[in-house]
Amino acid sequence: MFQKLRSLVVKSSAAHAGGHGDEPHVLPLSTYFAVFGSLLVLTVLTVVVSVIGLPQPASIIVAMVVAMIKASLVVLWFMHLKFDDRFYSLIFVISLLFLVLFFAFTSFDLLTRGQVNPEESTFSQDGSLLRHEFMKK
Amino acid sequence: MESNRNNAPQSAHAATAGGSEPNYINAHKGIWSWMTTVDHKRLGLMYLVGVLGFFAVGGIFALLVRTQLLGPIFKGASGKQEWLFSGDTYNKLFTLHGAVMVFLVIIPSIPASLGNFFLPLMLGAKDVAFPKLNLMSFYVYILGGAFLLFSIATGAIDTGWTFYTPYSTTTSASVISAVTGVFILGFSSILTGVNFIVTIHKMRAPGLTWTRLPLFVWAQYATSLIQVLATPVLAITLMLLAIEKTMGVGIFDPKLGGDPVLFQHFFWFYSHPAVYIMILPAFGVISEIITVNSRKQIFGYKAIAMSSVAIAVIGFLVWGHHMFTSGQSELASAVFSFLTFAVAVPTAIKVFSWVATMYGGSLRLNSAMWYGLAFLFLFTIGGLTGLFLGTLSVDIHLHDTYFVVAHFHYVMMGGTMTAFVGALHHWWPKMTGRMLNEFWGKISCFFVFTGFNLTFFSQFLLGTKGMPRRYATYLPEFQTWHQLSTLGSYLLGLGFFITLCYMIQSLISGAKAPRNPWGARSLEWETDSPPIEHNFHVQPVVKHGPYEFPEIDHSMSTGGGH
Amino acid sequence: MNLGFALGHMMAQASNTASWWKPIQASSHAAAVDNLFNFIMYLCFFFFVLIVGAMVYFVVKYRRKGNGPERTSPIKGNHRLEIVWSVIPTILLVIIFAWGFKDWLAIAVVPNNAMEIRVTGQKWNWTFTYPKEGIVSSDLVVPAGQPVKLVMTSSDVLHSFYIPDYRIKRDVVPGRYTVLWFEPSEPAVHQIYCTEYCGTSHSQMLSKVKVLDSAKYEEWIANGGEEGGASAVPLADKGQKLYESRGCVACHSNDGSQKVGPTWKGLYAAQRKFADGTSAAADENYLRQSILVPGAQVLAGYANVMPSYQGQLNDKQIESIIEYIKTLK
Amino acid sequence: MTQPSSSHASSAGHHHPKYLAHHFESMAQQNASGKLGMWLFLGQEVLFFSGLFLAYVLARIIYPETFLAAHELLDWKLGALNTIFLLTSSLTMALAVRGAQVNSKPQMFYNILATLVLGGAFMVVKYIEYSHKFHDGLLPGHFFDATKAMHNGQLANIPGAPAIFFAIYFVMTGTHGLHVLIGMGLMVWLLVRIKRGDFNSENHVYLENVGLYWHIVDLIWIFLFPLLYLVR
Repeated sequence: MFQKLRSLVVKSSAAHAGGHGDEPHVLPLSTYFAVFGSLLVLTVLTVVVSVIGLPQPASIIVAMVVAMIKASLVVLWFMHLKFDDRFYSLIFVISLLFLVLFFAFTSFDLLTRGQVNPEESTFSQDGSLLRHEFMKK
Repeated sequence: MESNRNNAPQSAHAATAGGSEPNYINAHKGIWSWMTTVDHKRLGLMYLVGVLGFFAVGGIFALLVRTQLLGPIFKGASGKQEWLFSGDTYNKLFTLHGAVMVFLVIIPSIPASLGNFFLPLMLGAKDVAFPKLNLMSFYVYILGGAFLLFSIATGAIDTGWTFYTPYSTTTSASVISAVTGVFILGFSSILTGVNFIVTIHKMRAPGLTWTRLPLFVWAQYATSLIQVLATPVLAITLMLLAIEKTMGVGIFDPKLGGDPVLFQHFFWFYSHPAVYIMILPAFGVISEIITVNSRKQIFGYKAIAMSSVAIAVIGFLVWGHHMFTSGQSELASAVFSFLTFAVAVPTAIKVFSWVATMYGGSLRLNSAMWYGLAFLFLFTIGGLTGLFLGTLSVDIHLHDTYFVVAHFHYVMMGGTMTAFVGALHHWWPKMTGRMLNEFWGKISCFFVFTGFNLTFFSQFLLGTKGMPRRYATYLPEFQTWHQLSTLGSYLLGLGFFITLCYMIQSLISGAKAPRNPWGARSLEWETDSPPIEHNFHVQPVVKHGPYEFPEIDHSMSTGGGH
Repeated sequence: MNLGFALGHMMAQASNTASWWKPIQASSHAAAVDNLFNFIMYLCFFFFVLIVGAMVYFVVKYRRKGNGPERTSPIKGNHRLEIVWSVIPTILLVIIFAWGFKDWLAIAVVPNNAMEIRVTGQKWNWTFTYPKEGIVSSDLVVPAGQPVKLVMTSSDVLHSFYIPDYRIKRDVVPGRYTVLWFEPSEPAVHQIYCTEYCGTSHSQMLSKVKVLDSAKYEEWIANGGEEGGASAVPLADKGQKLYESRGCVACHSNDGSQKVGPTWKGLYAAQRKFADGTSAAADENYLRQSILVPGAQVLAGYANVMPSYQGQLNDKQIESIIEYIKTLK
Repeated sequence: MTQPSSSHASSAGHHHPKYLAHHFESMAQQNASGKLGMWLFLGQEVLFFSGLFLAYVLARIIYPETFLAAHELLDWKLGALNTIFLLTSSLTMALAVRGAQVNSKPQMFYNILATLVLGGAFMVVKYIEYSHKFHDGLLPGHFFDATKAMHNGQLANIPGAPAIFFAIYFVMTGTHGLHVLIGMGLMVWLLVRIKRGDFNSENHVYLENVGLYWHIVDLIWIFLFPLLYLVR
């Protein structure tokens, strides 16, 4: 891990000490418009999919996959991450990783409650909320 | 450049070089020059004053809390037997002690004061990467502190520093200003973290490679990573809490359909990594103090450096160990317990490496080293008692008792604050240009060490006996240990008071400090004491590791491995 | 207070006496938890002595003596040693984890033959409801040798239910249930604490587990939650006990002093002015309604903050509280 | 910054560019520092919003039926319009940075102006949406007014906890809107500095950083739009 991190860091530093860093990487205009076009198409796609109304788990998965593709387009081209210092990508990926862990562990708790003692579950056997019992009080 | 001082003899008797060039303190005059300074050294000093001021405030709260606990009862049911404070007052006192100490003292203590002062110096840079941002984060810190003090003035908070819902959403309105204060303080922390990471990446002197960085810098780097990536979650959590309180949103309030255990996830996702924000800089300090005063190479540089980063990363995955009894799912608890033990390994590696560093050394037992040794003793206890609390079954008994209180004070106070005071002794000559009184330094260290153990070891016993925390009153069977603990806290307070006295004495009449009193090798010792405004007369160039002492004969045969 | 002295007394009586730093072992869980506790403790002793011992030894042996030229060792590290001190702790930590996990499962999984008692935490008292028997009690009364399952919830903020003698603890969360179980070994009295901070009287949110032998327990049930011979106790005395144990005391004084709620001194038959402008005499019906539906008639000058005691006090208990109020002239 | 000391020695007599701060050695170092700082800040932004997104996820796990019903009260057409505004503004922002790279002052100026206008358009649409919600009583927490919503011909009875849905809607879009407003403020500042001729191909890290910030704001909306408006 040390070697890997170090090589990444050294590479990033070297890139900037060398001549490459201060010369901006100018993309052709056509690239920007192509990315923009794709973003619009994907927006239309996500709306269409929603209006058609896919079944429950599929619809959210499609919506999220489309959103992730859109986000990647913005990050890689509009934000130049594809062409910039690799260390920026590392920062961005680490922040996303921690976000995923935050989501995963917390929802894991919520979803696995009551497996030892059913009374502790957030949901009752028929899927309705145990919570409603309390809310009526 | 070849005339740099790398090979010059490190003489403790060298006269202060630099001659007529003014130092950072007297380069500009007047209060306005301090208020608008972007000099990292002045900002570090201002943070130091702020942190020490708030430390005194938090310490007074702590002594009041301990004084209350001399006796078991305040106003009993009969209303006759009285003690110092009512339950409400006591609850406010321990809350303020916790909130002030955590958010205003320990988190900014080493990074914001000593980090700001020494990080650029250690890197051979003229300043941090973003000096104006640095000034801004100082004012953000002051503003956050002001909000917290404002909440004290308007009735104070009684939620505990953890702000657990639904108690915090139903109690007094001062919670909102306190939460706003902590929210603002978070941004001070984030901005400092961003500044440090960029400074470490981009501002290193020629030749200062990653493996030549002092370990204090590595520790700061790991700390800054957590500050940047965890603190925003605290901000959003407190924002949701404030909105919940003002508008009755209901995400955390079961009466409105929310789940209070979720608040704990949000809170600890920040606050567990935050304990590493608190302890990692102390690790860095100890690496410096022990190595410099052992007069030899540190044992396992890479292992220590990498374990800081490992702790920072794994530290993000263990927050659920604060919630074993909270109603969290059993599976989640099991996973969190396992990961908690994983974080113990890099910590153990550090402790072993520090002890091994002393092997075959030539130990200089100055007061900084005394504090360093005190740290090793106290942190070892603090770390080992963490094993009880990470263990699922044993934690059920110990959770939310005085055992937990003792454990985190051993780590946070015996660890971080001891290292912080040790660091002050180590770097005081550089910061102020004056030496501290070594004799009184050791006296104060003795009082702090004895008082600390008396205060908090008693609390381990209270905890195993079943004394719950945050109790304004208690059953008489606990009284002996509580009284011992209170006695210890007074000794502890006395120790710090002595420190304050000889620090003031040093500022007034302390001996002039040479450039490098400890014969250390990192770059901050290559400039004047106190440093000149732009840090170095000539840009330093680094050709050696941080712990290579050229005047030392490294030929002692110890039979150990190479 | 006298609670504590009683506890100390009980502890002295128990066969398994409390040590100066540990509570007695009074449940099936206690011994297992203590065994692992001791294992970790001995391990900690070992490592503490190793680390601090080495530190002290090095300080003595390698401290700088005299002013001659300094000689130190050139050691920078030792991979074999570093691997050893990474791997051995890792193995030990995995053992501790696995052991703790095993014991903890035993604490988490409730046996099928456990009797169920419902627990409600409320600022600042505990209520124990026996659903089958229809008994509501402020003490947890259980038969010895019988597994007991507690299904707990809170009616306001977080609380935590803790019995040190049993080594069990679980947060009591509003809006959901949490579960805890134990098997008391023999007749005794044990202390219950609230360990999740809950405000003003958090430290007085205490109660007791009374473990009875099965005959006495049956008698207790048969008496509707009163201990044997209780009928001889005057109602007003019983009311005073409830006043102290069920949290009334937190908000209502009995000596005329000002608290969150109105004092009970001279309350009975007094003329009351309400927030809505009406007024009435504080008779039995009024007092009963104030306990069960506190918001119905709020006294002028006071906030509507009292929780309802519907389902937490039975008729007999309400009657005794009213009798107690009558005595406060 | 690990260049050998020789390069440093040669830079001693080097000219000091106008916008180079005293503590940096070169524009390359200064620009790279600025950008690294910004990326760290963006990492911070990601985790800042993660709390809100997680609140959404958890509430949706607990109340799936509420989310399915309540989102019908949001107008997806307005959401889609706003998506297009923000995507276009992202394009103009990227083109402004490109303008700086090729040293074209008009390209910088007009693209930033366009971005500012599109951001303004986004806020106007947001204002229209918010005022409808206020009028219909679809407000967070205590302010949620079910009867008012019924009278306005909205869904009569949303199951579960509709107040939580609208709380999350307002907190998420509100926090996002606040970021848009901050971005617009930054763009006014950029316009002034572009007019003054401060930015060129060598010195435009401020422009680039505001751009990065703006794209992150866009990125967050890319997720907010399907999650809030298109739930199925």
